Amino acid sequence: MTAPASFTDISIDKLRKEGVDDVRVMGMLRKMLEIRRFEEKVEELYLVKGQLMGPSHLYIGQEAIAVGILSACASNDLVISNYRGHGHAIARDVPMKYLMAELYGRADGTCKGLGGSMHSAIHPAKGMIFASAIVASGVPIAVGLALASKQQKKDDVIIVFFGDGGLNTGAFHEGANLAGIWNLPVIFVCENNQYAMGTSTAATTASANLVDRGAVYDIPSKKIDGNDVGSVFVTAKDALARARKGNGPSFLLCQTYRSKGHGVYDRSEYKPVGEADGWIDRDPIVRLRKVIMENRIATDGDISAMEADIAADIGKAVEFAQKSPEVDFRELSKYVYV
Amino acid sequence: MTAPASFTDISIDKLRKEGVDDVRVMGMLRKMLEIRRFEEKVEELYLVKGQLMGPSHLYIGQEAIAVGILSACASNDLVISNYRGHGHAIARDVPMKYLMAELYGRADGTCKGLGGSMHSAIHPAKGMIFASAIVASGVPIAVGLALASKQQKKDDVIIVFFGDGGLNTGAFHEGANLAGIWNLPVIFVCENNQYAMGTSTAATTASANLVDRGAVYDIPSKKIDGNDVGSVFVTAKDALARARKGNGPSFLLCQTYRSKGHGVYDRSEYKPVGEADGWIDRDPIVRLRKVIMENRIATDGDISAMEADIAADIGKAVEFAQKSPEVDFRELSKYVYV
Amino acid sequence: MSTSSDDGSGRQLTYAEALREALYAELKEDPAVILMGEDIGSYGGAYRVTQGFLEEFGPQRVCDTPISEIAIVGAAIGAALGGLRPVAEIMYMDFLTISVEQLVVEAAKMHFMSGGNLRVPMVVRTQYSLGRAHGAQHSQFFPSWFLQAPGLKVVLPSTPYDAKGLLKSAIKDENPVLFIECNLLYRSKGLVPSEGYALPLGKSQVKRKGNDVTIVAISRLVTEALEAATRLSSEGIDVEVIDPQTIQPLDMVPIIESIEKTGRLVIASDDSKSGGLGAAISSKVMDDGFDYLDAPIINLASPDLPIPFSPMLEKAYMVSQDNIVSAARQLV
Amino acid sequence: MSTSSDDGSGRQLTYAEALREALYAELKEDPAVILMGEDIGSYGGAYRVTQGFLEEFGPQRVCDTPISEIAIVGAAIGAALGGLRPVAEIMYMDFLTISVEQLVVEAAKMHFMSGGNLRVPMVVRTQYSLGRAHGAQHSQFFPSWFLQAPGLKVVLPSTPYDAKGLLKSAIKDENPVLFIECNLLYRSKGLVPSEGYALPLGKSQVKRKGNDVTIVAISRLVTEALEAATRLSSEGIDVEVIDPQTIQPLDMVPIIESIEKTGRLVIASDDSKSGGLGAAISSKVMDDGFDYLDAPIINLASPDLPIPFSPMLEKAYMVSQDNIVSAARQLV
Ligand SMILES: Cc1ncc(C[n+]2csc(CCOP(=O)(O)OP(=O)(O)O)c2C)c(N)n1
Ligand SMILES: Cc1ncc(C[n+]2csc(CCOP(=O)(O)OP(=O)(O)O)c2C)c(N)n1
Ligand SMILES: [Mg+2]
Ligand SMILES: [Mg+2]
Repeated sequence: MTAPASFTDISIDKLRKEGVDDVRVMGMLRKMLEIRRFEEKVEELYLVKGQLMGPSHLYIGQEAIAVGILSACASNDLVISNYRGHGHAIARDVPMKYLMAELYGRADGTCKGLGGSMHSAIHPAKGMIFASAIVASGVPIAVGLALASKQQKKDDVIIVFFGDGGLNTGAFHEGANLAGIWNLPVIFVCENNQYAMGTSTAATTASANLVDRGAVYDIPSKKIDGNDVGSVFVTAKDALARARKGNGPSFLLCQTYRSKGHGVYDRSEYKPVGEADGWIDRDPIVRLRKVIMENRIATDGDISAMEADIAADIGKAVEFAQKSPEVDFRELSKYVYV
Repeated sequence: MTAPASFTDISIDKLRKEGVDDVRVMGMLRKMLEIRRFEEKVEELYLVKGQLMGPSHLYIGQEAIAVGILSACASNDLVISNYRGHGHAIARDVPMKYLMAELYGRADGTCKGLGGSMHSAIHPAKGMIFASAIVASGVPIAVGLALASKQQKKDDVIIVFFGDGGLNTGAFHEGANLAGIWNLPVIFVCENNQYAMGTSTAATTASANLVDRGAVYDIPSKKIDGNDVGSVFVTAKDALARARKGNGPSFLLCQTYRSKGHGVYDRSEYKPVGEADGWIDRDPIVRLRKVIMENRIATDGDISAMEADIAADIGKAVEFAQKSPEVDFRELSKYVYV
Repeated sequence: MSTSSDDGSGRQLTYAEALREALYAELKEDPAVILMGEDIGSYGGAYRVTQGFLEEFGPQRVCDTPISEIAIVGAAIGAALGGLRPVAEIMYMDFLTISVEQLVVEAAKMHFMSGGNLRVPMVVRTQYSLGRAHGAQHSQFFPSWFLQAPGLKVVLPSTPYDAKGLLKSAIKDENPVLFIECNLLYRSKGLVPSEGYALPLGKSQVKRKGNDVTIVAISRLVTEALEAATRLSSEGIDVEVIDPQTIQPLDMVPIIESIEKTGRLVIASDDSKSGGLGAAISSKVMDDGFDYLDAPIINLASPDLPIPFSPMLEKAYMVSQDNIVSAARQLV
Repeated sequence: MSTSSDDGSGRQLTYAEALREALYAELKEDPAVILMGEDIGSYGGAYRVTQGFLEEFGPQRVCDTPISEIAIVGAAIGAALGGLRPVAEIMYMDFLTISVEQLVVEAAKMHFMSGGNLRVPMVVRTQYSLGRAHGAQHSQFFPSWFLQAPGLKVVLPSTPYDAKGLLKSAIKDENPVLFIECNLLYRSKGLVPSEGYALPLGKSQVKRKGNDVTIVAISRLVTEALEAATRLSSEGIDVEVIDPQTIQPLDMVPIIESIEKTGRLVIASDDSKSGGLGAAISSKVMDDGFDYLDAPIINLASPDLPIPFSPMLEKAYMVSQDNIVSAARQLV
């Protein structure tokens, strides 16, 4: 599978039609940059500084999906994330210091250091309900959340993020079918970053057309350019509106590219030479920044100031994390049962 | 879901075009009658005589599927059956006495009485490789068999039978996807008898069109009248030829009706009144018999003689089973490991 | 609240009816309670425990599901996270092997691995069918698996009275609870008060007092142990029978106290002997009660074989009342 | 054939390399052997055990699969029934919970429930990652589950030498074999002869002779036990270390013989204490060696908690060499 035809631009017009003003566009850029810089820092803390341990999966290259979808959500909407969840959490305003503390395994982490990177996106206070480290196991859980929303006549729509590899799991199939028959308010966001670990999607997923993997359950399904925050945002708005009206689930196949390795230690030796280059100018941040400049929404200087601000925030997050204590081992038994 | 439009006839012409002569047509009738009478006897042995115990799932009403598919197979083709397997086994020439002995739990049973009705269709000598009591668990197993056939450059095609309810399992999804990407010689035979236990297919299966459940994996998929042995046979022939040529899997959605309860004790109280009546003249045996008479392939007398013969065979099978010993409990540990 | 005495009315219900009564009461009392599972609606439940519920509570509360064991447990987790109190039914314990990732890797660990942020108040009801000629794939009983899943509570009611009281508590509990019923017990009868009562989870119950031998019995075998005790008392052997009821968390106190008195222990459970509940309990006695033991613990369990279909062989396979009687005799 | 002596060459391999060598030899020797699993091909295996195999043996023998754990094990069963000798890889033992129905309810019972008609010569390789900060869902170790699945063999190699010899035997075995590796051992080194050799399944191995205390250790903890023994010997405590290697079928003979001599037993395993391997083995000692025991068995295992991510907490969670030393001291 190759990159979407020839996007180098993003759908700023669509955003404006949706009433997204320049301030909000800059807000999206900020979130995307926060994610990018956070992940770069994480990579450094693993590979250069050797301060972090255990598996960690970066969101670099996929920022437009989390930011596009979650900017379109209402604050009561609920999110099921996964092991590649830092980006989802930041997009949802989970303070970076809590995320970083979790990566350090500290008591101030989102999971008090008991979860780690793969579960760091759990933060119910911001509607980040759960993040599993098991591929697609969040799908049926999201469907159950949607059942609860519908049954209690709440207005919440549930967003569940999973990868292209997740499409081949029994959990996805059973969950999507249930959402289909029960017509539940859940949006399946498949982040197709072209790889499941070292295996390309095409080699493992038998469908002429991947959107059929949603459509087969009678779920309205759409393939979108996941590196275009505008497209993602407006498509999500639509799906959210449908769900809120009681018209059931949607399946959004978001085409993107995992610029880095699968996990922080993976050097992607299996990627065909040159493949990544084809995605450089499709990078979601590069594209958004370009449009912002072209439309004179901000100057280079504005963005540099933003970058400096973000860098400072991340620096503080790291400091916060490093200073945070660990939970006492003898306290652990308190967390087994409520 | 309702019965196929208005079939009261079966595709005898198609059969003839395939070179199926009258003797073979009568052979199909015989198999279908053997299944029907065998199952009626089983029902009697449970409900009237009280000689049999444990779950048992009758094949009454679905005979044209097993007979149509398996008559089209070569003798080296391999079958994965399930807990509703008596019909598959009989269609594949497993002697009824061994099946009956299995139902009685005796040493001469297909599984020496260790399996019971739900596994009675296991009889490798006739290519009946396995029968699981777990819905759709046979699907990935069949796919593995097909992998072995392809890998060893054998000519065997694998047939796997499962119900409409099986479509909603993770096992089906993962297995079908694998067959799709690996282009394996396996035929997925979905026996859509309108019910999974007491639940109607439509209530649990989110697909506008059930054949999409095969098509989504890029598997050529066809919906057929499963009560028309002619249609089933010719469609199977096609699928077998494709598989043998290396052109991969097929998915056959066979529409039929479970005339009896889910298991032998189930009185189907959940079925809408009158529903079953709509299927009476679509009964696969009624239809085949009618065509045979109309085409003067056999007389009433011929068929009565055949019935008498079958009744005698079944009588002997019961006698055989009743006389068969049990495996000694102390021998059981021999069967745990090879 | 938790004594198992006659309520005066002497009302007898079957185990299945007692379960139904608990579910019914919870559905009535708490709108957050919903049921989900295969054929629990119009079919009335494979063993009629939910008969009539669909008509009374409607499909929003009594949800017939597809044959999707992963999704049944997964959706129950999600529903619990979303504020409901789902009771999911897995028709046979054997099928729980399909959903065990959701139950063990997700539900059981959620509270812990979220640092206490999440709670998952849900019940998974299931049953084991040993003794009904259901064969190797529809008779399995493997409760000890779930001892390896801290975070999950595991309940095994042995009487109609307990079934009702424990199911009510399980539904009200804030943790995921696996509630394992026994098919052979569904038609057994016992006293069940009509009023609501809850029995605490995590308390072993002394079902019979005695001084010579302690028998810890699980599920179906509690009744067999009690009947064995009656037989043994006529021989002058005074048996104490303990039913743990909840095997996780497991209340060892009454068991250790009993062994301190009797010095002799028989454990009787329907799972396979190697790595089963008997082994688990025996090893806890090793930790806390070794010095009280006057003889080796006898661990009665199913043999390490898949379950044979043949009704005769299955009978030979199962732990019997006679086995319990012999074991107790052997110890004194 | 089965002695673990130096072959003279003194060739050292890592545990991962030893496994790779066994797989490589079997692929070369028997065209029926195929591998299947996630990322075993172009990625080379999550832990590099199958590196280079795709290039050498091609995609017909080294099959990269989708993320479909049910189908991986299911297809391995079918391939075995069809005449191949599949070696399926489940990347983390945690994910085995997804395929456990296929492994336990199908593969393990097939020979039995078909009355001996079927045989399923297949291996499922997996590994547990405790000790690598992988968190609650990527570190689990629950081998005792499979004791409840008679029909399945279960192997747990503790050294590079054993890894090679046992994997060869597992692949040649006519039964389904679950082969559980240990992530923390992949880089550990040991003597591995370059020629082929097979170690028998179902034989416990005395790794060190001693007279005072018996330690039965599993997987990673065998090395810890041996090092503990060295430390203890300087205190005059003479420890015997036994590695069961295969926990099903479990060869209790050397263990009972050892206890007869020492009267004291420590069991060390990484699974959770309740219902774990320690409990299972302890209960078998209760059956056959109770009278030899001079003190209660000490069962060292992980606590009954989900596994915490924090590397410091995880370290505190794990059984250590010090724990083994203290336990042995406590017994004498
Ligand atoms: C059920 C399961 N199988 C395997 C893994 C190991 N694993 C973790 S992520 C991953 C690849 C997932 O790919 P995809 O779904 O495309 O998501 P991505 O990582 O690309 O975001 C694999 C195989 C797992 N965590 N869970
Ligand atoms: C995984 C699993 N879930 C539930 C069951 C219980 N059960 C046995 S058959 C059946 C209905 C199956 O329906 P379908 O697939 O349509 O096949 P049919 O029985 O109609 O032939 C159910 C729910 C089972 N055996 N396996
Ligand atoms: Mg991906
Ligand atoms: Mg059906």
